Amino acid sequence: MVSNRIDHKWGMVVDIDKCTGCQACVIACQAENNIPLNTKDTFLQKRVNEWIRIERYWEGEYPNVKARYIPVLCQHCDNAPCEPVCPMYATYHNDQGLNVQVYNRCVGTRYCINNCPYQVRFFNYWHPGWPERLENQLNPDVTVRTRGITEKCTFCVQRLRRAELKVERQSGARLNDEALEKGNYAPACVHACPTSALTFGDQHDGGAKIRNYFDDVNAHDIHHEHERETRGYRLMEEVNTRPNVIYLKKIDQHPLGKGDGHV
Amino acid sequence: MQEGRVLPAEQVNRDLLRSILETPKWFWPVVGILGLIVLIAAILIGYMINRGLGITGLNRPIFWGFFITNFVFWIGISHAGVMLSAILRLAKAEWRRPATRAAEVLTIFSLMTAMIMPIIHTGRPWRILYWAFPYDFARGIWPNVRTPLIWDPSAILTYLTSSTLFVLIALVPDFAVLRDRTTGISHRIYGLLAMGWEGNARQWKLQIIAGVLLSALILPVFVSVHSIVSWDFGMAVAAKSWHSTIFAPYFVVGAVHSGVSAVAFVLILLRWMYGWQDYIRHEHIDGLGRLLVVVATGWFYFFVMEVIFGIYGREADEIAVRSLQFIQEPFQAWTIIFIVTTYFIPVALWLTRRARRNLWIMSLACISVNIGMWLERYLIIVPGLANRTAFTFSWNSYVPSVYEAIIVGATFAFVSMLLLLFSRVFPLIPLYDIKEGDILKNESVKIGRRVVPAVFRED
Amino acid sequence: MSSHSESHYPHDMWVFPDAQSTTQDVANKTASTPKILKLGLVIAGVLAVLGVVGFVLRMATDGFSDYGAWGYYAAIFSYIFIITSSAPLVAVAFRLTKSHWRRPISRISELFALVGVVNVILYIPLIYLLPSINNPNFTPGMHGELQIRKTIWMEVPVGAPHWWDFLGIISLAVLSLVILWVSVVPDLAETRSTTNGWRKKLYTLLAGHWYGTKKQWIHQKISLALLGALYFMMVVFVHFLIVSDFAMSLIPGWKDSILPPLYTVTGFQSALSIILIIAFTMRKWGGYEKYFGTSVFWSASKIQIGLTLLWTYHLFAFFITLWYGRMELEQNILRYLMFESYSWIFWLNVIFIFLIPFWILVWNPVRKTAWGPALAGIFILVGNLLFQIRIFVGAFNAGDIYHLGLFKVPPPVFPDVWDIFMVLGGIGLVAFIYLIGTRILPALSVWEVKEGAMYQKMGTLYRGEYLVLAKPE
Amino acid sequence: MAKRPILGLFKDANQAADAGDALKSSGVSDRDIDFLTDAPYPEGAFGEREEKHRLYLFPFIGATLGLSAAILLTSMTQLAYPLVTGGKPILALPAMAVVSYEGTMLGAILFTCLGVIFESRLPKLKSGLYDTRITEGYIGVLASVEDGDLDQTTGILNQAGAVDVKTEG
Repeated sequence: MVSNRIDHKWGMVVDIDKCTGCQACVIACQAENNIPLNTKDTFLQKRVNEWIRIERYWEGEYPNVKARYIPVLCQHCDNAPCEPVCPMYATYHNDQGLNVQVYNRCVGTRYCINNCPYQVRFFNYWHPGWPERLENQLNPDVTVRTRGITEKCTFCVQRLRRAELKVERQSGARLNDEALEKGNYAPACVHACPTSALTFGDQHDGGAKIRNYFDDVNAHDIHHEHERETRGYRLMEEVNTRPNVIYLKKIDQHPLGKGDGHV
Repeated sequence: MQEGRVLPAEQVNRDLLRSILETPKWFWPVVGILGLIVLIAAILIGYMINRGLGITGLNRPIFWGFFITNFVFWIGISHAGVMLSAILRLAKAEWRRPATRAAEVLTIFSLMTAMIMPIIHTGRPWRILYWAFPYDFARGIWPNVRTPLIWDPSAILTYLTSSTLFVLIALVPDFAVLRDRTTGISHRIYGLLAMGWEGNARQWKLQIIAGVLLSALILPVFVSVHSIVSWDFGMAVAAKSWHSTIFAPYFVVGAVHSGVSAVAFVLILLRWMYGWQDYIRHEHIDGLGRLLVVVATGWFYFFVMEVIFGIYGREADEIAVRSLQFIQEPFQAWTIIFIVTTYFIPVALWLTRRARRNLWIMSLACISVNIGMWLERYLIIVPGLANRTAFTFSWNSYVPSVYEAIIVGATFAFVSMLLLLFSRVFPLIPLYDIKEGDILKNESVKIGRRVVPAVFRED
Repeated sequence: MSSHSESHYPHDMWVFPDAQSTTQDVANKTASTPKILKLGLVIAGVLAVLGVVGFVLRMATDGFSDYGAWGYYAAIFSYIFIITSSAPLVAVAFRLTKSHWRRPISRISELFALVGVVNVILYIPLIYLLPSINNPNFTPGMHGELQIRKTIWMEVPVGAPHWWDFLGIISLAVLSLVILWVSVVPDLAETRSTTNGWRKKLYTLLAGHWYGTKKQWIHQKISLALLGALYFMMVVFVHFLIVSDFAMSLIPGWKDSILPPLYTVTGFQSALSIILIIAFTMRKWGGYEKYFGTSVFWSASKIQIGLTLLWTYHLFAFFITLWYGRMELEQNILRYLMFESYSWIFWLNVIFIFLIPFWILVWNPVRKTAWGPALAGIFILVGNLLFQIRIFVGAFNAGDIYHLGLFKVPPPVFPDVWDIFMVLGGIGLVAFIYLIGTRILPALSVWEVKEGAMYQKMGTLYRGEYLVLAKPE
Repeated sequence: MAKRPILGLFKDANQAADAGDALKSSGVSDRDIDFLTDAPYPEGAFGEREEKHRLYLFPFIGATLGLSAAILLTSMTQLAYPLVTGGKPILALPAMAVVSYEGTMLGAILFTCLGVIFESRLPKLKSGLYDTRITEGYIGVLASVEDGDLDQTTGILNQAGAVDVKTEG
């Protein structure tokens, strides 16, 4: 099985310029991955569980304020600080560049969560439950995580696996952007994004849309001060975690100057 | 520093075995109360395992709270034992004699208590076997050697095993004494434990060598244990102010500080409970006090280093943690209490001979040190996690739930109960060590009119 | 000694010098200059001259503008400073713990106070070398450049770090001299009448007031204790200043809170080593064998092995933390100081300062000899020199110090002939001054040895004969 | 002729030492005399024989075994389960160093304890001639002599001031 497997290195590009903060990706993710409902209680207990979340920042002083949105999901770092500290190998780096979480092994030391600079790992404090009428909407391809373990964004690995089976095993074609698009194989958030601010692809695929962003960012390390051709950058590059998620700077048509601004 | 008179062996036996051969009135009631507290805590733990960690006050981003703080604290206490008995044995300090075993036993029990903490604080404690022990069942899973959470069990179990053996080896001659003083079933048990010890020259020689050799071997272990515990935090890059190179020695010295104070307190308690005035004398507590002044100052040096180099980097988020610790509510108040109770109050007291020889003041000072050291761990762990990172998503603070508070409180009852029960079956003061001291003591050096007490030294 | 004890211990384990003869004997030894010592003086003097030559030529070729060329100078300064400033601690510390074995060697360690002046002299050029904290050519909006480089002087008080460190070093020198004086007075007072010539004048000048009254003794004891405690803290603090200003803050982005303790431990280690080496020489060739029992070396080597382990422990704590964090600058610092640029020096450093001494001292029979600890000491001193070179030469050549971090690994810098001259010269200068010092002041603390003789004797218990130790309160 | 044990109890250490000397001079060999005490008297306090032991070997053996075991365990587990974590090498030596260190120390200590028990000839299965008063500060002089010499030895012990002389427990 593994023998004739085409090797991928999955990656995502997030264009902040296109993000409107509509939270469609969050909802899609919740639905796709059987994430327990974030009820009022969980918010009050400060134990919200959002594999992808919209960070919102206010720029300027009221009334001259602008909202800024950044979708944050697991960055699938190549140097992931969360991986080596797990005593159980419950999280490790697989050969497709994914930072995978093996629920079965996790005992819930929460060390990985403490050690994640991006705050994208989540702990199940309670046993997950859904109202009776929602039981049937659970996604059969995704485990329902029990309490006491850590979980996080998987780049919807279940879709990728299905894609590999359908495309690569059956028709033998390489799993490229079109295939992902056509078969609805990309992560749920990517498909849900109305402004298509999220782009998903294979870094090893020469024709992938995301390819040149990655090439650019990989070529230009933060510390060596030459300009980058694209708007691409990584979150917290100084920590040197080398994420597989790239962000594109916002281009502000109307910078927030003194006095003016949209109220 | 050899005061006190030389006692005949019968009296030493009588006094020091009193805790075993006869039961004081208060004994069972006290043990009962402590046991009740422990039972309540056990029930709560069961409830927590049943319902899940949701019942604690933990949240995002404070995923480690009271339990881990308590874990580090008890590990710290456990460092008293070997610190005292090993270093003082190696230094051949005469005043160590009554202190050693109590210290070692405190080590063992506080280690056991400490080990409970990380286990119950995991999400799925019933799977803990997967974590600590290297084994390969069908699924080919091995523990990940790269994590401090594997270094921890290896170090702690090593430490527990070695200090237990340390105590047992030293207990053999005293078992023989008990064997000769008891009858019936207990006679048989003690006889079994004494392994037919008869106290001939060879046995004694090896007993003495074993004491020194094992001390020398356990010291490096004891240093490594708390260093590794500190690396649970030091290895984490995400939580600013944890990733500091000085953590290992800083934690170790802190542990010795709190541990030695704890031992001093326990000794005072024993003296009071069993009337061991002739054995735990003021000079011993005094010696501990002097030692503590040095340890405390060393600890303060490391503390200052840690803070200075925290600011040294001038990285925004590390500065933020420091301001969280030292300036912002609620932590800054705790920080002030912590610094004062850990260093300034006790050291100021220990500097005067009169205070060192006043048992009340000494016990107060020691308690204050341990309050401070508990706070220290809390103030390292929680602000480090509560630090407001770039992501507003996880800007939270932490308030422990009542369950956590009770369980943490009960650990103290647990340790005291274990100590009491131990003192019921084993002598808490090594008889032969006291007797040896008395033998070596009967010589003095006369200088002019002054007679200076002296000891024979084999080296 | 009893029949069995002899088989256990060398016959010269404990010596009980005769209090009467000691004073005169030591006075004679101080006055006379044996041939071997003359030889030593000559060699040391020649080396010192070489050092001056090296210094002058280095100044001529590079001047003070570029501090990079002076790495080896900084290294040798730190080497001398750390040893000479830590050496008096051996006397101080074990006087506080009331250890009897320290008595013969305490003066050896105190005499290093005389060398303190060398530190002061050697430091002066560094004042001009150490680049200022404020970035001189800083222009706002410059990428990755700091206006104020990282340093422990956060708010940058006036004259920091240059003059404050200078102050620290001067105060150390003065304080140690005071300790030496307080401790040496009784010995001088005893011989001030019997000697003649300039010694008589000097001794009378220094110890004229001393008549050994009870009061004076009590005062001396108390002041020694207080000064000692003060000196201890001062030393640790000044070590912290020196190593952080001349090493850490010169490597951009290097934040390492364990370096000061590591530096201090290295100091203690080498101080003990050099004292044991000197004690060995005095015992072997100086005719002091009836004052040094091998018990001195035995007890000292126990401390030594502890310090050796401590050094390695600190080093590992530093290494593992940086290795675990994947930040680029951390990895680069490891590569620079340990595994790439200075890898050879690093490994030799570890071998000399840890592996060899440890495996020498781990054997109890070797610890009971005089040569064992001394030999280990020699290795430790070499290892310490390598340590200083690795850290300070590395720091002085780490590139743009106003940069955010060390993002490329600089190459190592090897010494040229002037550097070697300066290194040897520094050592020679120290040796020269120290040897002169042993001519002026007694190299054995007579009053302490006499006091010790009162409290130690051999005593019989039943059939065996053992050492009897008395510890006065 | 078989040797028989004989135990003399003394109140005073000096008398016990005298008894030892007397026995020696009466031709009882050094190996057959032993002094039972309730506390470690300094070596040679009774002029007893020199005890040889090899305890110092044990820690070294234990350390070597522990070290090799730990290295095997750590390296093998990592190689047997080669998962990349955090871009660290599969065979992470610094991490192994920590665990191996603990293993070394554990081995050394375990073997030392075994060594102590072994070298002090414990556990002593068949208890020899003994008296409980020994743990009350009395000093027992235990000698094993020819059957015929029992009475003579008893005499020597009594002469030296024995409180009590036992020939069978």
